Amino acid sequence: MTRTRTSALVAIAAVAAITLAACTSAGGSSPGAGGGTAAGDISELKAGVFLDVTSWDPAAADIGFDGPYLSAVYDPLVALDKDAKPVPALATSWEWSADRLTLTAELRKGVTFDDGQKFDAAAAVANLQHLKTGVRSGQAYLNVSGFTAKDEDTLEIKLSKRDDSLLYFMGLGRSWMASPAAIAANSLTAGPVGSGPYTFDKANSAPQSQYVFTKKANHWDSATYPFPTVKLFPITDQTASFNAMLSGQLNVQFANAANLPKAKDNGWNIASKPSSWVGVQFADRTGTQVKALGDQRVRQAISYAFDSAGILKAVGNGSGTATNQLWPVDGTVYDKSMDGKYATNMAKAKQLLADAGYPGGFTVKMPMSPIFAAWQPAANQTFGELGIKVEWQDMAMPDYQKNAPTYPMFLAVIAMSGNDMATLSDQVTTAQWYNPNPAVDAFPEVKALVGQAEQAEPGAAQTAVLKQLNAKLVDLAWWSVWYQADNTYFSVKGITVTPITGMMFPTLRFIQRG
Amino acid sequence: MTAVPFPAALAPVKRISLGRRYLRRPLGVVALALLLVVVAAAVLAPWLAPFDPNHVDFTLTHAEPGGGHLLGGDSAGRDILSRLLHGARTTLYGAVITCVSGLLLGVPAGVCAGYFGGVTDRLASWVSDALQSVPGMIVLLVVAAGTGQSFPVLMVALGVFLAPGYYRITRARALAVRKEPYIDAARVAGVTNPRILRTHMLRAVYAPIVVQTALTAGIAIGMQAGLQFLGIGSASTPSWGQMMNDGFQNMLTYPLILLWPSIALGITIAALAFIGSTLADLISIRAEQPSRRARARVRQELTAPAATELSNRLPSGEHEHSAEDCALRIDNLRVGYASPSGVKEVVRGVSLDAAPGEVLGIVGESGSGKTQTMFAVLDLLPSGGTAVADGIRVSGREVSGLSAAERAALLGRSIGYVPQEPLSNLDPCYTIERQLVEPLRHVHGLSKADARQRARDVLVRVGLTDPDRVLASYPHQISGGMAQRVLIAGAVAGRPSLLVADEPTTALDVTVQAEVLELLRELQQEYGMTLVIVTHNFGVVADICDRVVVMKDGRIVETGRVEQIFRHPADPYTAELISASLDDVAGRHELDQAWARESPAALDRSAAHVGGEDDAR
Amino acid sequence: MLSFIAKRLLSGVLLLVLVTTGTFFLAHLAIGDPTPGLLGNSATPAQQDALRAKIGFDRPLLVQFWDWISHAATGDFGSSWRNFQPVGDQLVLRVPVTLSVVVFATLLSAVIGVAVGILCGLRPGGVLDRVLKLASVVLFALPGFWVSLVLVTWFALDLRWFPAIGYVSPDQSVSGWLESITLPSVSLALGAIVMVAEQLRNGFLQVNNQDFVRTLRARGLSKRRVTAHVLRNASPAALTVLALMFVGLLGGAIVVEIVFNLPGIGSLTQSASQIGDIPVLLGLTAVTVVFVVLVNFLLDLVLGWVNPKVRER
Amino acid sequence: MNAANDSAGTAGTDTAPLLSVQDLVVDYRLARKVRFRALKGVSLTVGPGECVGLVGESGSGKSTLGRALLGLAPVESGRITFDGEDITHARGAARRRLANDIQVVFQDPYGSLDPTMTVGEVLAEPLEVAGTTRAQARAVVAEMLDRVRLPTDSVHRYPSEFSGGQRQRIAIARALVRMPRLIVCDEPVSALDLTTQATILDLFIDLQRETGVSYLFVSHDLGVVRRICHRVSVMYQGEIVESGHTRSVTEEPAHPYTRRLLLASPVADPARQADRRAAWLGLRESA
Repeated sequence: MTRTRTSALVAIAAVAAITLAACTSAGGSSPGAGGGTAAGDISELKAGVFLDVTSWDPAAADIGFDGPYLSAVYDPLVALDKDAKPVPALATSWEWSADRLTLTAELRKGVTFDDGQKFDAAAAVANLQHLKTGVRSGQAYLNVSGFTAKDEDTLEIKLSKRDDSLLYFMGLGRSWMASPAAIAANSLTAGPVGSGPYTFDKANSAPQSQYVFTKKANHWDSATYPFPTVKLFPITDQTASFNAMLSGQLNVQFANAANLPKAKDNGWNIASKPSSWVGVQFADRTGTQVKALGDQRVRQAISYAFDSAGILKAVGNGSGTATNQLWPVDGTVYDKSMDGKYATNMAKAKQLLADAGYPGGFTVKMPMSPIFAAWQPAANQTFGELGIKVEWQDMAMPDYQKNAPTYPMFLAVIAMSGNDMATLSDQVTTAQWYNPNPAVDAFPEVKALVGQAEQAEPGAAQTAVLKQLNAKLVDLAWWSVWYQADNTYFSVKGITVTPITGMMFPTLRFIQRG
Repeated sequence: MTAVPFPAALAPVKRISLGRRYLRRPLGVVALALLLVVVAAAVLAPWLAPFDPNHVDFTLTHAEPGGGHLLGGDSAGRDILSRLLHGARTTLYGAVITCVSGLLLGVPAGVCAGYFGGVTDRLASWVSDALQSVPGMIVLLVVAAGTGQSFPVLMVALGVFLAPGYYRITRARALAVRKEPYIDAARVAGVTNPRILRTHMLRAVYAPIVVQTALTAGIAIGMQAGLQFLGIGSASTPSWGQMMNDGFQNMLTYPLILLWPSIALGITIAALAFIGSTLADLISIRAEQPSRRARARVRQELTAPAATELSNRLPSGEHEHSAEDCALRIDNLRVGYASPSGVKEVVRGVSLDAAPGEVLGIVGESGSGKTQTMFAVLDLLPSGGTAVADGIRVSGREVSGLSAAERAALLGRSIGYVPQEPLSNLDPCYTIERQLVEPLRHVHGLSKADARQRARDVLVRVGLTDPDRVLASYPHQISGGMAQRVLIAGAVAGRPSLLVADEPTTALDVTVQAEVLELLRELQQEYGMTLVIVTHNFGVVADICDRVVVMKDGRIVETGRVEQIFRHPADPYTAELISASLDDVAGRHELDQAWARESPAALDRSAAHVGGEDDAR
Repeated sequence: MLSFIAKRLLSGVLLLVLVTTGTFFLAHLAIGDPTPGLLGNSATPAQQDALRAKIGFDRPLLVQFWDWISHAATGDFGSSWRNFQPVGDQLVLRVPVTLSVVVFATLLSAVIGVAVGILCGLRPGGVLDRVLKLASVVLFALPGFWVSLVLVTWFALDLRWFPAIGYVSPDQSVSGWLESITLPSVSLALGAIVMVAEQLRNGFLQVNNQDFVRTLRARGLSKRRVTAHVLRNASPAALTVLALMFVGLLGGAIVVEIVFNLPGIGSLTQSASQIGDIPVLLGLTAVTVVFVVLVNFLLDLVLGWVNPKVRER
Repeated sequence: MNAANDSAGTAGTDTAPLLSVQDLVVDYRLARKVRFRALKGVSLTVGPGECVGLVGESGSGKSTLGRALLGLAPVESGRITFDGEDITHARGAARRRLANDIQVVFQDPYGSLDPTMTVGEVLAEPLEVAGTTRAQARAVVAEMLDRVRLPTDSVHRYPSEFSGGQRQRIAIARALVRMPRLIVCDEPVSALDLTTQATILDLFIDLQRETGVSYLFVSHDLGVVRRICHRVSVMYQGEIVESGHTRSVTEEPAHPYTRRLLLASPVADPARQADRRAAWLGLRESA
């Protein structure tokens, strides 16, 4: 059940380190109200993306920052709307079977790929098979047993196991349709061959520096893409990116919230949305490595000890929402009333630790990498006050990812999902590098609720179960979440960005004039 | 002995006074003081720092300076001053590790390569070059990734990459010292190689290594900050690079956070650089130039001597001819150099003259000022030298008041110059042809073809049998005797009326010396030149000169016709000099005989005994 | 001459082989299993196995090494472990960027450094000379990214003379190319300029004290002509520094490439080392060493041309 | 006092020669395959207490011979015997043992003393490596300084504080501290002023009389050689062209090269020099 976007941790963590601060004006854009500096040239979109496109082959691409690049040249079968709900794209409609193991989709007619190949059900099957076998994309289709072209415009997807987040992942960036000929020729790494709204202007592009796209005259979804020209610039360094924004080389930017005051001075639009949770991950909830962590009271004590709001304000620069949950704070599962449960209380924390039989605390080893250095002082200090002595083990970033799961607990900045069932699988039930021992079986109440949620009718019923589960997990101190950090985007007057939780950088349909 | 006793580039270093001399440089003292402050801050950080550098106080996030936090708070809510102090520890610790590992690798390798030469040298140099070609950043990043960000390991790795700097400088120095006779002397004295390396070689490279260490430390600190800036290195200990990275992210909003560590880093590196450059000045890696003020002081002192020394300030020497008849006439010439202890006067009131067609010898021991007198005539004193004279006339024309350019215009036209060392006086980078033709074309305005023809003719005239080969040669391809002929050719090619020759035969073998003297005599007679020849050899004087000027300690002790000087030297010093030339003194046999007569007992001693036995055979 | 070239080439090839071999084993030793870094946060062991098989990481190290080196010998550096593009293709894109900046910086430091060096050498102790001495220390002390930032703020943000970021390739627009590499080159060159100037100035003074200069002047040659002689004799030190500079800049362009967001080999080095993309790292190493060898070879030729004595060794 | 020339290479003494060189060949490697034969089979002896001169122009191989004796030049073939022992290829410990018997004084008074060492350290070094105690060394150093007529307090000063002549005295003292039986003197006075030259030569003679040491005295100056040497060998292009008693060689040279050499050196007397020049010119014409 693991099929999340595979935005490399490098990216997330680097973003996290950089977006120590983000803006407070959570949720959506602040539409242009006049004033500030000139709106700049908005006849073309010039967006600063944090990372370069990983690959033009959708099967080898990442979701994190590849969205804007791929959405320019490929059409997806399924897209997402601003609430991360799947909406039609090349698939015009779809229907689940009663057992939710078969998905039947009608496909758009009259779409051709740039190389002249026709888009039809056969092409879709070829694409999906390619995606299922893809090293990175395959995760989205783990529960899919097969694809069939029912007729020229009808596609059938058979599942081996019910999967309520399949369409979400397809919409997130796992259903880009490429020319079947190019897939067969294995030539996509050299350059995209899709049916998307823009043509890749290879002549004017400089790979790894700037990508230029020109709008097609007659794309079926032309209205969604207002810019005649799109230029995407991969810029990892946030100061460089901000300089480019200041100098007018960009009009949309993946932003560092530390620059927020300047952005406001310039009268730019500012958009932000929760993107990752920050806190302590307990890899050893059952106490096999460190017995203490198997005790609910110890985990609760840690949650009580941390001044989440303080860390968010100081380290996170207030860019996010202090909470102890990891379903997005703007979603339906999130329960604001529960946020008070672990209000900072060191006395209580110490009491809980003593009750659990550790009045003098204990010693634990934790990994540390420069990326997480920003949180380390606060963490070290809090653990110290609580009586837990941490021995930090310094390591480089890739090693952190490799080794962190072998430690009983570690500091984590982990990307979130915009889909509630995806959150369940990614964060709770399946083994991930950041969640090496889900240990759901060791907690019968959790296991029961998970089962219920996976069986429940999508919609209100499922949400209700998830809410219960959420409450249970918070009570168990499954994690010690400090806050949900926002991703922030600056855009000049006249351009608005709608961020999507789950996408590090939204696809082009979420960047509009206005 | 060479004739220039003045601040040449390689004055021997007095180790004992290096520190004291350093303290006389204000800039160096300030830099050293700053570095000491940084070191003290680092050492005393735990006591000096007002707060725990890692203590987080959320109210302190991005705080302005004030309220007990002198420099404010960083973006994580920690006291910047405390972090700065503790960061100095990290920074210096890293620099020390880097320098030590660079030293340990580079210096022994450099010393051995320079001392043993051959395969050792080739191998070590290849490794050093290879190290310099390795993309260090890639390796450092890989090492950083692989060693779990271990700071000491990273700094050692950095030291490895900086080791070639040490290697190059020690090898060059060791190579130079290896050729010094004192190393051979030590080997002959039975000193083992390890001991020679340990004592003589290490002592010789000591000073440049100190300079190199100051620079390396600066580079190491900069690179260290750069690596930390890129996010490499331990997160749990405060460091300036990290602080700068933090500041960099918040640069536009909270510029102070970037400012503090930048200042600390900048001051530390600048202090090291200034210490290095001051030390380099002191051991003459960088030749210091006398300032304009110092030169003015010399001039003033030369023209207006202190009253107490007036007796010593009268001109010495005499004029033989009337001023108008002279090819060269010097009136009360003084030459001085600025030195730390005041003005050093090397020519103290010299007057002399030479008639057209006359050969004048200026003779004296080293340090007598004879060469300086000639340089003053040519207006080509070494830098820092200042000449003052009541008058200098060349071909009857007063030139001492002329501008530098007008004086320079005399050279090559009215005055020719033959130097002492033949090989060091030819430009090693150009062919002989180029060096002979260039003045003919650009000073005498000959066409290219004419100039070449004239150069060839002159070479034939100075006795070179294969002029075309010589013209095509580079200086290192011809012998010393040939080079001296080339130089004479160059001096007379412009047909000057006055030829100044500075010890023209000293560096030559006696057989060649005789040839060159013969050549000079012939040319002088053929062209009717006035020849002024500077020498310490009375044999040369006797051979070629009409008149002689004897100099001692910057003054003329005697002037006269050659015959008169040799027969009846008026000054005892002249007599001493003449008698010191071993022409007519007793040989060893006479000496031993005399000694045996004086102390017959000595005959039993082995030394005389051997001599005697030889005689007996 | 031919044997000289052959010898240098042989030594260069040996160096190339040794350094890349060293980097290969160092990187493998240091990075270990690269799949977690490459695949990101949610790969299953099966997917990791798949990737390991795809990149051939499941084979013994020596087999991998032989595979790499035998392919590299034919100019095939394999494919990136991250995006499976041929490393050669990436290098072809990246190298010109870094090379543009570094060569331009080297040219700048050569031209300006030589000019300043000569002026200082002609008037030692003069105003310019003292400024140079101070500047050499100050620029030495300034962190590289600091200089870059100041340049960006002045010339890109305030004056808008140059772009703040990015690289324009010369076949798109030559003027755009020049504009895009000016600021990065200048920030790299500043330190190099003073180094070259300082070296030349010191060499100049040293040569100026040599006997043959006096002799040249005694022949009546003009100051300009004598200076030409001095310069030629003093140039080897400056040229050597320039070559070293080039090598240093080639490896040290990372910070500048980050600040100006240039898609050069420096930023590639950083990202590849972070995710453990060993083929890319090896390709980068090889290409850097090749350039270093070439530059040193060129330096030897030039030094031989400048000073004939060197030629005969 | 008869001028009986002994043939080159055989000592004319009843006692065995202290040093004997037979058919010595030395090659220098200039480049990979280019060799330069600096000595082409040279033979020579030095008796105890004797001073043998080696005179020639630069490149004649005279210094190379001295260096070969000291183990500083590569011997291709031939034999060097010291006190009956073959030392041609003595290396390492054997060579270091020889330091007791053979010492050297070089030409350059500036380069031959380590500028970073005090005079005391310079003089004590050969003793220290021989295992002498510090106190003994101090006594010997003081005695040697006295012998070369330098003040005892010189030990604390650096070579740079001394004049050329004084430094040469220090170098001589260093050669003497181990009480060697032979000192190779490589142009020891040619870098000195004339007046200093004379006093240093006298010092050499006095020291020889006092200690009985032998000298192999390398020089380009026939005047110097005449002053100090009992016998002399004239070298030309790697070969000895003439050997004999100093007096006979300098007054009745047999070999034309020796004659040329003699006449080429100018004498400090205008009238006599004019005659010599005429003679030299005649020799040149006839050549």
